[in-house]
Amino acid sequence: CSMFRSKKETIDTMPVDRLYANAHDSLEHSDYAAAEKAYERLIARFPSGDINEQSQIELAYAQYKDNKPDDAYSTINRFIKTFPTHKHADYAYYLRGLINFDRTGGFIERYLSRGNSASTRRDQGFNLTAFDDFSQLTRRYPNSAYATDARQRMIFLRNQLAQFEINVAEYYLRTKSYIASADRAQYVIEHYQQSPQTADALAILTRSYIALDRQPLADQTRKVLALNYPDHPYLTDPNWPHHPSIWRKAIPFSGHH
Amino acid sequence: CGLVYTPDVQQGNLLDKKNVDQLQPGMTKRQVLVLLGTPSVISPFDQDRWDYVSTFSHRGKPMTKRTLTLTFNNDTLVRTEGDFFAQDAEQLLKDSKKYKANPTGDAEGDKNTSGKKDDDGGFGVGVSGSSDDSPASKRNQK
Amino acid sequence: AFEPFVVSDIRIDGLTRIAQGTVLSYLPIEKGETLSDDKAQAAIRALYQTKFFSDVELDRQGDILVIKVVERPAIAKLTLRGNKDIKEDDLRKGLKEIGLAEGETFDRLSLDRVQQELIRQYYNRGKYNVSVDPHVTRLDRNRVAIDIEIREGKAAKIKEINVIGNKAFTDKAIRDGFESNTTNWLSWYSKDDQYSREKLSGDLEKLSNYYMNRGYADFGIDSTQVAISPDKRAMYVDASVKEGEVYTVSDVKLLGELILPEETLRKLVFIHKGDTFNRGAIEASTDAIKGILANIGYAFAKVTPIPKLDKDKRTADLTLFIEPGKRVYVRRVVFQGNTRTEDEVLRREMRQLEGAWYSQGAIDRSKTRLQRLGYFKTVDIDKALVPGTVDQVDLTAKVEEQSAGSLMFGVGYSQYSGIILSASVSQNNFLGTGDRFSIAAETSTYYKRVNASYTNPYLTDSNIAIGYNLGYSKLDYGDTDLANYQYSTKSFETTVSIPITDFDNVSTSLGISSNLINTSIYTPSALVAYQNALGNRTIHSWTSSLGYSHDTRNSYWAPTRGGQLTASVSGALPGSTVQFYKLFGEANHYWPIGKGFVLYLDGQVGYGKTYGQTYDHDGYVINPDGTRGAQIYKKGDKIDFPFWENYYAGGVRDVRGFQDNTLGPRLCDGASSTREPDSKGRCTGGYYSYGQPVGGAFKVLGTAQVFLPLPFLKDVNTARVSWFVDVGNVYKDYSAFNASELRASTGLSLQWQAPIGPLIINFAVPFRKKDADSRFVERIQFTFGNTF
Amino acid sequence: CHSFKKENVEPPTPLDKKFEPTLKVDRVWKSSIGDGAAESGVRMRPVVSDGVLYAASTDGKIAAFDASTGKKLWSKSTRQHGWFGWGDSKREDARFSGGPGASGDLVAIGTLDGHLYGINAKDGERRWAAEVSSEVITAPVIVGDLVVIRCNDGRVYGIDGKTGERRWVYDQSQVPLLSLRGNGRLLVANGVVFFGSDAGKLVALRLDNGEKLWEQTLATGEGRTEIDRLSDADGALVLDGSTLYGSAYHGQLTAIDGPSGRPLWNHALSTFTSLDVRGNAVFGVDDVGQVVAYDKSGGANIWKQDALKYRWPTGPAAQGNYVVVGDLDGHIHWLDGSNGKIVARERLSKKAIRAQPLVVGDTVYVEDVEGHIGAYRIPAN
Repeated sequence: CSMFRSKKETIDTMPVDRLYANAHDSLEHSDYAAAEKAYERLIARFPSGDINEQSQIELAYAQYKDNKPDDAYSTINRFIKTFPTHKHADYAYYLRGLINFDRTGGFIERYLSRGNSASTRRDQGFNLTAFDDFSQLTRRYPNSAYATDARQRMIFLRNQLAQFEINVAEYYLRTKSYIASADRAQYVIEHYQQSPQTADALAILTRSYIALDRQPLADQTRKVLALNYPDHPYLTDPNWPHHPSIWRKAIPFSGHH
Repeated sequence: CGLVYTPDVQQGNLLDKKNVDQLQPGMTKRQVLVLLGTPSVISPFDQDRWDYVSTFSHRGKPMTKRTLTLTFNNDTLVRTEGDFFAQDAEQLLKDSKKYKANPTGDAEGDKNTSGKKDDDGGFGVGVSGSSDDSPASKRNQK
Repeated sequence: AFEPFVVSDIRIDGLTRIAQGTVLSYLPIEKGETLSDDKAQAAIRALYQTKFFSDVELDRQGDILVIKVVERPAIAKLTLRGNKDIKEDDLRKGLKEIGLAEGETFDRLSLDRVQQELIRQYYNRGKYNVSVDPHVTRLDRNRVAIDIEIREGKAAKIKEINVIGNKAFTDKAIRDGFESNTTNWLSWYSKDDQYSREKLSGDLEKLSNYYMNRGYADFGIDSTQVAISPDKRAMYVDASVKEGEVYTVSDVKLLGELILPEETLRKLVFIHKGDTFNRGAIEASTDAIKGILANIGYAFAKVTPIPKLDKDKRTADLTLFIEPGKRVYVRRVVFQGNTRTEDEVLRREMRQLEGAWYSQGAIDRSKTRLQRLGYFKTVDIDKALVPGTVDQVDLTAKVEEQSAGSLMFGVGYSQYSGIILSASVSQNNFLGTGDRFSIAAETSTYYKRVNASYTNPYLTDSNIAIGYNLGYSKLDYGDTDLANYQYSTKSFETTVSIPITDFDNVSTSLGISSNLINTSIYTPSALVAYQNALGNRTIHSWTSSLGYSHDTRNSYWAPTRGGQLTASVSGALPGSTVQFYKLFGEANHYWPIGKGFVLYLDGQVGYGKTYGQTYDHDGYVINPDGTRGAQIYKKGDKIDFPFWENYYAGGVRDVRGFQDNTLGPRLCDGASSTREPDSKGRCTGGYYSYGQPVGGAFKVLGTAQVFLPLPFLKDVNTARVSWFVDVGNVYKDYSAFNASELRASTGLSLQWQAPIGPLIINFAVPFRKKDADSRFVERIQFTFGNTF
Repeated sequence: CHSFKKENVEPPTPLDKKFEPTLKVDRVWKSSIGDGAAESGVRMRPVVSDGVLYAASTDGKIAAFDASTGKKLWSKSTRQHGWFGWGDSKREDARFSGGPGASGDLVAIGTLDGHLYGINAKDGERRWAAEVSSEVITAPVIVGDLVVIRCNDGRVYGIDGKTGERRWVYDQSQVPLLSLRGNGRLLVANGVVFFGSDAGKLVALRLDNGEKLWEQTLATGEGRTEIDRLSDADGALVLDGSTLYGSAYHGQLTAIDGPSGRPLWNHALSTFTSLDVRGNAVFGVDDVGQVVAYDKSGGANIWKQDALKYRWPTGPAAQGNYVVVGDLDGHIHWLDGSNGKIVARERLSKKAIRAQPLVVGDTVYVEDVEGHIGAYRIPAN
């Protein structure tokens, strides 16, 4: 009731340390909306000092957790611009990468579809941004605690991007647009050599060359494939990759891939 | 079967007869590029062999293929073999007719053309946050 | 004035908010370096560049470099008052870009720039009496609160637009298309008398076009003066023009690399020898030639018209110089914005393949096909040259997704049957895979319906689609005005549709259905008799259909060009209880008729017939006391068309102005009553005093609509208002057709694809109706959510 | 509903109700000429020559009145617009806007559609018609058999009074993109034509061939916005002996030695209306409506009257040792030339008076925007 209200300090009147404690406490109990409001008031009321800097990072984290990726991204960017040499700057870069890490593909699509086929079949814009942000982290702070995890995530993202290209190459192979499938496969070989998808790319490239009557090129590519990925399915089965048969696709909700 | 419509699949380069005739050995890769354009197939493992492949399959029928292969020896053209579809502009025009796209674009009545001229819009749009400090700097309008 | 010295240490005084490390990171000097004069200048400039400080001073204590700084205050609060024309969030976004936002450092110069920019923006809108006063109040802890007070004032009104030197055309003719105008009775709405420099320059462009399109090749605007009244509330515009003479085209030459034979290109030139000079026609010709070249791979073709004027003979010698540039290939097609739709769902609609030569026709067709999916608000495809190559282009298709699923509530209202409620969940783009899936449940006063359907449009890569439909519905026409009987049906069918060209496809379907009909004493006697003739209550039938459709419409929601042609034959195969077939044909087309108007014509014909079955006994009407009434059919006659498969006419999407399904033949109930209602539509002797509509086996419908370009609906491209004329009716069968029985109505209709479902509001006035229909007239029809 | 607050414009200072006139002014006659300037925003002014007053209006009417009695001697009218513009193309252009100039037996009048007409002073019959390049919104000046006319696009024409042929044209003056409505009146004196340009320059041309003699800047026209850069010299110039006085918007009141063009003194005064000289004072009105008087010799300020602030008063006209101004709702005020106190007030009509009153002898003629003309005289008691 209102009687208590007047006595209890609001976030507009609290001193800085109690306000920070209040905000941090909401963050701990994952009440992100309240945490966000409290941090914003703290930043506005106390525009200087370590607490302000710490609050800006935690504000970005709260917004990220509160499923507001765009706000979080602009907050963290402003922090990095204002405090480039802050002691937690490496965490800021790491958080910036995290924000876009798993944004590709809608939430339901990712939840329902098997594996991560959801995020390798949609607009790769966020994956690319996340990859760049993580690479900035590993370049500026190679031995930061977050760099190792960032490298793992970069590998995962690179494989996502490569798998996306492979999916498109498979589509063009299926619809007999062989030069398109060859170009896409070649794009994977040139840009994502270390990714496991290079094997599929080599296989698709070989099949495309065969279809285009470029036998010498096909043999050459097949030799490279056999050398590097001896147990790739294509080596044993010439019409890999297989696609669900027409009957299986006729069953509703059977998924298309 | 022929009844089911599968869109035509055209891939690769279309070359002009007069350009191909101007090819002679000894030309550098740059000169060939200017003359014939970018080849459609360059294997990642053999940079000295350029294939100007051209394939065409009409409504799912089997694909007709023609390839002009150029082999280079450290940047000079050594051998040319194979043939190519002589690019027949007239035929291409007939092909493009199948999409019934009228070249004069959509008439004024179309509501969903997105390229409408939007006006000055909000304050933010007009301002480019250029950082130069001179107040009288010319503000570049979008 | 420094003599250089080696800096042993750096100390910074005056820092409260900014961290020491941050300042050091911007300084171009480190410990141990010698500090020379220009290094000192560079340091000062670097620190100012950061915009953190209002004052920077370098000082020396022994070998320690001391930097005295005064921090700029931070902005605690930023309020804007009085801005009506420019919206708050645009304003805040603009201020943020200049660095004026809560939490940022405050710098007087950027505030001054904001003030200038705001004034310039308002001057552009003709508000010359604007005043922008920023008030800065100091707060504690080196913070400031900024309050920007804007008093916009009114836009200056144009009092006079005066064109001097126009002899050939009157002022009124020239200023017809102008956006700016002097104050007139419509100005309160169109605001055309509000001066804006942009509008004026656009109008002057129209003025010179007006002359150039009518032969005045060397027309020129000699000078334009814009004058403002001293109190800055009125504007006076005058332009003096030099008309020059009318020129005729003496020759049209096509030069440059033509690629296509000359006479093909000549067909696209809309201006010929002897015509009067017309810049509009020249521009149309250059666009047409560019369009056709873009269709065969020359994406960057340039066509420049070069007119040579012969002053004394007053002739213009026109040369169209064609530079096709290089033939261009598409290297990669990239989709952006499809966060929910799968890449393949978009890619399979593309008619422009990677690795193929660039074809503008294919790209336009792809854009139409993407738009016709109905998943996107906007689709834009633009091309960009691949860096480092001359003939490779990457296509980027930016799409803006719109919820293809819809939770639809059908709320129908009519004077008699009250509210009809229906709810359906449908997802046109199920999990982004492009499949269509929907479950619909509907309850209303007279029918209950549950329906589940699933369609996969791409069973194979060449767009062969397969669909399943499972339905259960129970209709009780009891307390509506329709023929009074109960009818419940359970059905299942699968449909396969095969494309035979890019625009046409053929579909066939096969299914089973069982219907249960029970009549009551209120059912029209003819229907009761018919039902007894068949002898059994439940009707089983093998349903199948064969359809053809041709669709060239250019958009899913609001087409403005192209049309649709569908023809189908469906029915119950031999072995069903009642063997019948129904032929149905519909054709419609959209024509943009200029200035935003779109004409739409649509025609439908439905014809049903039974086949291969005859009555095996004589049929009489049964009187209430059980005695035999009039005879209605003889042994050996062909069976009539089943009434529950009848076509209906009238309703929100049919002949507007009449209640749903109420046009066509009407029958009286009660055995002893007369079978047909009298001319006034009244029945005697039955329970109901009016004839109940029963539909019929032959239907004819035609509609003409003109979609109106209403200014306030300009950017909502899923809403349209149209003026319509509907004509149509339903007849017992083909032989009963007679044109005088056709009903017609006219009026206005609003169709809007609202976020949660389609909404239709019709204001209709039937102008051809019989008095028997007056009961079923429905002047206002309102359907929110599409009823199945 | 017309709220000054909404328009963000200063409200006009209200006149004090209990004003006791200390000077008796009697109205000699009152008449009207068509719709006057109507919406054209032109400051139209009658002209008096040999006791006859000529006036014109933008709706095609021109008339001559007996200056002392106001009786109409002759009047001509040409319909400008048919119903809904029907037949407009065939109508003869007579949208008179360059308030008539008269001398001897010739009256010259310019129109909004770029024509100049020579009319017989006796009966109003037209003698000749000449074409000019833009609208004429200031009065032509007739000197002997030469008519000098200035157009809105900055060009000045010398036209033969007998035949209407063009003798010379001066077209170097550039007009800024945005300028104030109105053009400065021409002043012709001993063979030289003086006028204020829209770019804030005072230009002197030779009367016989239109060549430029000299040019003097009255306003620099700098500033950040296009409004700050307005620098029109729209007020009429005044010649007193051999000294010329000119002023401009956002500019300087400058005294210049006529023959040589050498500036004598200048004093900051931003005005768009005309000046007048009487006795040892130069009278002007600044851009917020304060009537000011400066000492003719050194430019020191003698007095300043701000009772008419924001009432948009017209240029001052000296009548006897009084100064006459009109204001935005038809009031005419007489101020004492020596101390600027308001001594008399009359009301011509409810409409604004924009043109500088015309003083001939002991009578002052005032015209408002709707074409009402009033003649007032101060009885010599």
